[in-house]
Amino acid sequence: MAELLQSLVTGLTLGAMYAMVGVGFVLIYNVTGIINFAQGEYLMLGAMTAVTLVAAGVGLPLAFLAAVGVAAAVGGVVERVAIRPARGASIETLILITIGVSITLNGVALLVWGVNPRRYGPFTAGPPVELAGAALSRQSVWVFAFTALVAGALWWFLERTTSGKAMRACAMNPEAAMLQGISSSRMSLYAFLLATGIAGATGMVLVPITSASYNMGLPLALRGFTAAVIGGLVSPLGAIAGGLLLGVAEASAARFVSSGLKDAIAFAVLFAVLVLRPQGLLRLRLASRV
Amino acid sequence: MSWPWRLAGWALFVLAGPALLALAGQVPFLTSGRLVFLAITALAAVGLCLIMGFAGQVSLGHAAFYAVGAYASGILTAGYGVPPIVALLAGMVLAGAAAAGVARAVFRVSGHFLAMATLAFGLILYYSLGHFRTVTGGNAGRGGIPKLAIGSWEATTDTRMFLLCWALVVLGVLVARNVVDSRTGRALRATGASEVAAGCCGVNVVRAKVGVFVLGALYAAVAGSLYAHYVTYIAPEEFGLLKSIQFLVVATVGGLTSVWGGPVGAVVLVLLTEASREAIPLFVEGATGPYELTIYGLVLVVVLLLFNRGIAGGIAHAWRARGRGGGGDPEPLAEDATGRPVPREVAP
Amino acid sequence: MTLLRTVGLTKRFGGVTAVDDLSIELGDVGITALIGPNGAGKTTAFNLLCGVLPPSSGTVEFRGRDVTGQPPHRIAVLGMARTFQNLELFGDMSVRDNVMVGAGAHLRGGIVSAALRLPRHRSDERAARERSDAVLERLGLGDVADRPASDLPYGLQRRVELARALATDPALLLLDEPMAGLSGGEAAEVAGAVRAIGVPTLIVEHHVETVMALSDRVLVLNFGRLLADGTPAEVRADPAVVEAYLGAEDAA
Amino acid sequence: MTKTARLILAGALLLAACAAEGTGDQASPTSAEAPPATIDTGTADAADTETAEPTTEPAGTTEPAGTATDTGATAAEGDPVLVGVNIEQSGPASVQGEAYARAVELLARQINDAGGILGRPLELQVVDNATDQTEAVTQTQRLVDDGAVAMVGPGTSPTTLAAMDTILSAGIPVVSMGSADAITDPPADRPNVFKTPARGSLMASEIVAHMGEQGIGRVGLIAVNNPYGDSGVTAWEELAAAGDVELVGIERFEATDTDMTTQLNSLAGAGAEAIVTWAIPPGAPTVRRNAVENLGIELPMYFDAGAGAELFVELAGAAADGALVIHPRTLIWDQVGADDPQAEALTEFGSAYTGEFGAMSGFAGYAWDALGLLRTAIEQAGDTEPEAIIEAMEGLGEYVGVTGTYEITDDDHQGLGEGDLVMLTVEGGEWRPAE
Repeated sequence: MAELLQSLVTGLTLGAMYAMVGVGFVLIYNVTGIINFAQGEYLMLGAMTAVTLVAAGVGLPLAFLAAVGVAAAVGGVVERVAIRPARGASIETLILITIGVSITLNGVALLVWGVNPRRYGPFTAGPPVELAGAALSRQSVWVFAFTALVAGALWWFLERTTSGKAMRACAMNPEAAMLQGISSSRMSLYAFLLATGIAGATGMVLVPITSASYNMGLPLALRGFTAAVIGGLVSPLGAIAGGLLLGVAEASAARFVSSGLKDAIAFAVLFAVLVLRPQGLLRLRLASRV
Repeated sequence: MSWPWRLAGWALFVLAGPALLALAGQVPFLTSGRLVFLAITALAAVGLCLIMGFAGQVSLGHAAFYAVGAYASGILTAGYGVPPIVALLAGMVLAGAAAAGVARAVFRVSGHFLAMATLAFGLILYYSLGHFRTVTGGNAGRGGIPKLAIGSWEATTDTRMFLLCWALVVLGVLVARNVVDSRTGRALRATGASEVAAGCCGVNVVRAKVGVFVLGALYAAVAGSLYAHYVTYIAPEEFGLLKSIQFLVVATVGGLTSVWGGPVGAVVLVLLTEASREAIPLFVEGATGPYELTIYGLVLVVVLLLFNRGIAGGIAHAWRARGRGGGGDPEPLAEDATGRPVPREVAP
Repeated sequence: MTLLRTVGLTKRFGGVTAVDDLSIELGDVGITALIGPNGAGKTTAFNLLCGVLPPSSGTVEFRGRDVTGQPPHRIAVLGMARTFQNLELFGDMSVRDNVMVGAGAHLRGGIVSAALRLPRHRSDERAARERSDAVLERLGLGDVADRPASDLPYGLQRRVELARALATDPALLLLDEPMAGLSGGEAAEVAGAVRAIGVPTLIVEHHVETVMALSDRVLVLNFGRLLADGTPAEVRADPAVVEAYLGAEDAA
Repeated sequence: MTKTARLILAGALLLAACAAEGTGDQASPTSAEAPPATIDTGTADAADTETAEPTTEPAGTTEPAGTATDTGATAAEGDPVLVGVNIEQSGPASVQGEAYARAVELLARQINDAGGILGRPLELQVVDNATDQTEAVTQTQRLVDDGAVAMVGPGTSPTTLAAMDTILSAGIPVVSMGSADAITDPPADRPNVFKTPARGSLMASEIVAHMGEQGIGRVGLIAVNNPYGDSGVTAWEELAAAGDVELVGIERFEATDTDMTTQLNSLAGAGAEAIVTWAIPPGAPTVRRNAVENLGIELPMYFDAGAGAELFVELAGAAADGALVIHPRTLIWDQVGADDPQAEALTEFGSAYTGEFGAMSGFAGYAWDALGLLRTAIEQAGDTEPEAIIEAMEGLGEYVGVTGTYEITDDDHQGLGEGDLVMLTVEGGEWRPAE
């Protein structure tokens, strides 16, 4: 029982990470129609920025803001310089451009920060929290809190603010949105800023768990994307649910099938979802389309 | 285009191989081994161009079929003493069967989803290669693979291997041209323009797409087999996501809608990245790996922004525009649904 | 002999029944017109016949075979060809290539014979090309065979669609408003061509007078249901038709 | 001369291709018949004669003659001795690659300051294989084409094994930093290949010996899911098959994974008395952290040498304390007694490396020894001919390196044995010999 619970706790922690990355995919995909392969690199930028600042003695809150700022700034510039000019290009060209951006950011990070992974400790020190025999690290609690915060903030932004509603309108029907005077170009920029900013913040929060290194982005991006697809690729809340499900599936596969095959199983889930239910496994009522 | 032009184009293409070989060793980075890999990559990329440019299916899992070819060759020759050429054919059969299965499952979805389904397939195979050690040698890989031999002729030297690979590239482009210029090719272009109308004209859309997907996978399988026999050692890391992306980059930069996209993309990318690799240290002292990575990424983005038809596609387009402007081109090039040209021959 | 038979053919979209319990039978001669007011379900009926849409219920039998729910390409190979109300040409391909797609319908040679240029492929290509050129000549399109289809004027594009359908060597031709958007002279040309072809034809048309002159038999559809079935004269005299359709038109 | 030969050859090839009829796709096989052998000889000739040509100025060259003439009492003169360094400066193994690059460049500078090799300046050509098997092959070939008389690297097993065919046909002495035994075994099939890291089997049996002293018999293994981890799994499976140890479970994780609690739970649940981790950072420190901080597992935890160095301590933080790592003495270079036979070598390496780069790296020593071995062999051979260097390598006797004392023979191209590795532990963030 305790072991099962431990797998669940582990899975949920992983899942919360995947969920946060998945949210970024959904935001950008809905507004621009692009699968942003570079999504993981913004997470890396946030993590590396934070780790550098913390090592230089900057406090965690300031490091958090800087992580968000750097990631979003780079995201905005990339959108204007590389994504916007290619608007209307074919799917494969757009995919490749984001891959090219990903490779470039990787190389720049390698130049700036070198190869060694770095890390800072948990936000709050102390022994793991005990949950009916299962251990939950303190940083995992922070990650859950952060996930909940982002989910809530996104809901509020998309449902309650003018900009958020405009973004949703743009996602649902770009032509109609344009007639309403909503600029799709501006919305695309906003979506990139929002998604990359969230990625930067996520990276900062994850450092105590994952460490920060120049090549941390791609594996997380792949799983974040899987989470988004399981959630139907249309709603941020769906992506969060998808991420949690994927994390639990991965941890269970490692525990009960084979830890050497867990990733094959995770991607088999993705394959099955894509082929059998491309609209996503989860079609939650609460998961309103962005 | 009239036949002398066409013939000249092919002659130029065929001669490009020996010409590159003559340059090997003259240009600092152009080793004979790099040329072999260039040809192998080009061959796989021709297959990817067929899948993406003509069947309209984005594939991020091309390396999976490359892996099937390589492992079939590696396991059969090193493990069971099967002659390389038989193993190569076995690899093609296996890859074809796998591709048919994947295609049937995957063609229910389209666009990004299809790309991700092929990506997932590639990753599943990649992790499986590492896991099932008794069959594949696991992550540590499998060595002792013999050099490619056809009868008593053995590809023992790089020169022989490259010429063989280049011959296969030429043959591959020829076959691709034949398919594009056939009922299947017309059917696929028609499907791109109007799937409903194509169906009502008797085009079995699914079969045509599956057929081309399988054909494209065969190219990758042959390329994988060549790789295994050339390097004589295979390990999963060679066949992961990065390889699929590399094929995609080569095919896209070369031009997806042109059968020439594979070789053009491979040559251009190798020359460009290697030349820039040579050039960077002239400006930044001690510059190595990280700079190359950055430059590669930037080159990729810039090329894609500048030539969104790919290089071969762009040349063909320019040639066609010239022909139209002069009114001297009696047989206009066909275009596929998205308005990208489908050249039957490349401008010399 | 019966060429086409439908029994209780029905198609619902959500709460709307576009085609309602349609049972018709066509012999293998002559020209049959399918008429009805806008939204009567004519195009939907066409789509059900040639497999573009699966029916909600009911069956379609073509040349003695049950083809209900079969994909369009299989029905096309059996010998049903169609044109579209809004042109569905392969615009960037040449006129000849458009027609050759149709001409390829009955060829069996696949990707392998094409890839290797086997003799099979050569003879196939030759056959398809000869048939295409014959059809193009017959419809007066020989001069424009090498031009991209989208470059042609509208009237010629209509004719290319007809040529493409004919190239499949159909046993039954479904024409969805073939005269829409044509001038009087062009419409008359098309009508003449259809007459001359001699293939059994089911035609949806808006120009009621043209249809009456052209057809051997007229089916009238209203709100998805078959309202009348008979010779042009009989239909014209049918009070229900006059009220539902002709009358409305007259009033307008 | 070679250039003209090649131009003529190119012309011949073109003619051969032109002579073939039709569209020409049959041309290439025809032309493949005659010329190939000549091209290869041409390249080999170039390798020997073109070393001095300024046009082959390679990427990442450490300054060759300059420093030597400035400072050296015995100024190095004549053609430089070109040694290729084929390492992983980017890609998954870049952590190792960086340490390798630092070590060889540092040693090369020292060698040149001391008068070079054979009185000639040592020139390093450092190339990046990006941890990519294809690149490993082409970069090896490139170094050979540019005239390298020997090669250091590649730095991992897959890159080395992929380049093996090229290495064997090139025939120049190569010292790899890869871990797999297949790199040097059997030496009869690998006449010119050597490697500096200890065999996986040696590390595993040293760990088992340590366990025996503690009365531990049941072991759980957790290994990274890559070639490095596979080499550990193989070594432990062999030990278990021989009855030296009981394996209660083997768990794997991906190199990029960030949470191994599930695997650790499985092993602890299976009744392991100790947990052995076979991985490099960041995986290895994450395992330690998960066990200590997340799960509170108090079993002894052993790590192989790959866990290495400051990254382990940095990434595992306080949890690093108490971890047991089987390792060469490089990590405790400043703690060995003066009577230790390695003392001098370790001090020289340790002070130079930490003086230049701050912290010690567990990987750096392998590259340092690789270049050191080659330098000594070349000096002994008195020649840069491949056969002479290889013969000298096999006849070095006891070579005291920083990784251990190598005894390379024609039967053993690795050369480390019992006593070269020590069990280390972390105390307050510092490396100490374990009890």
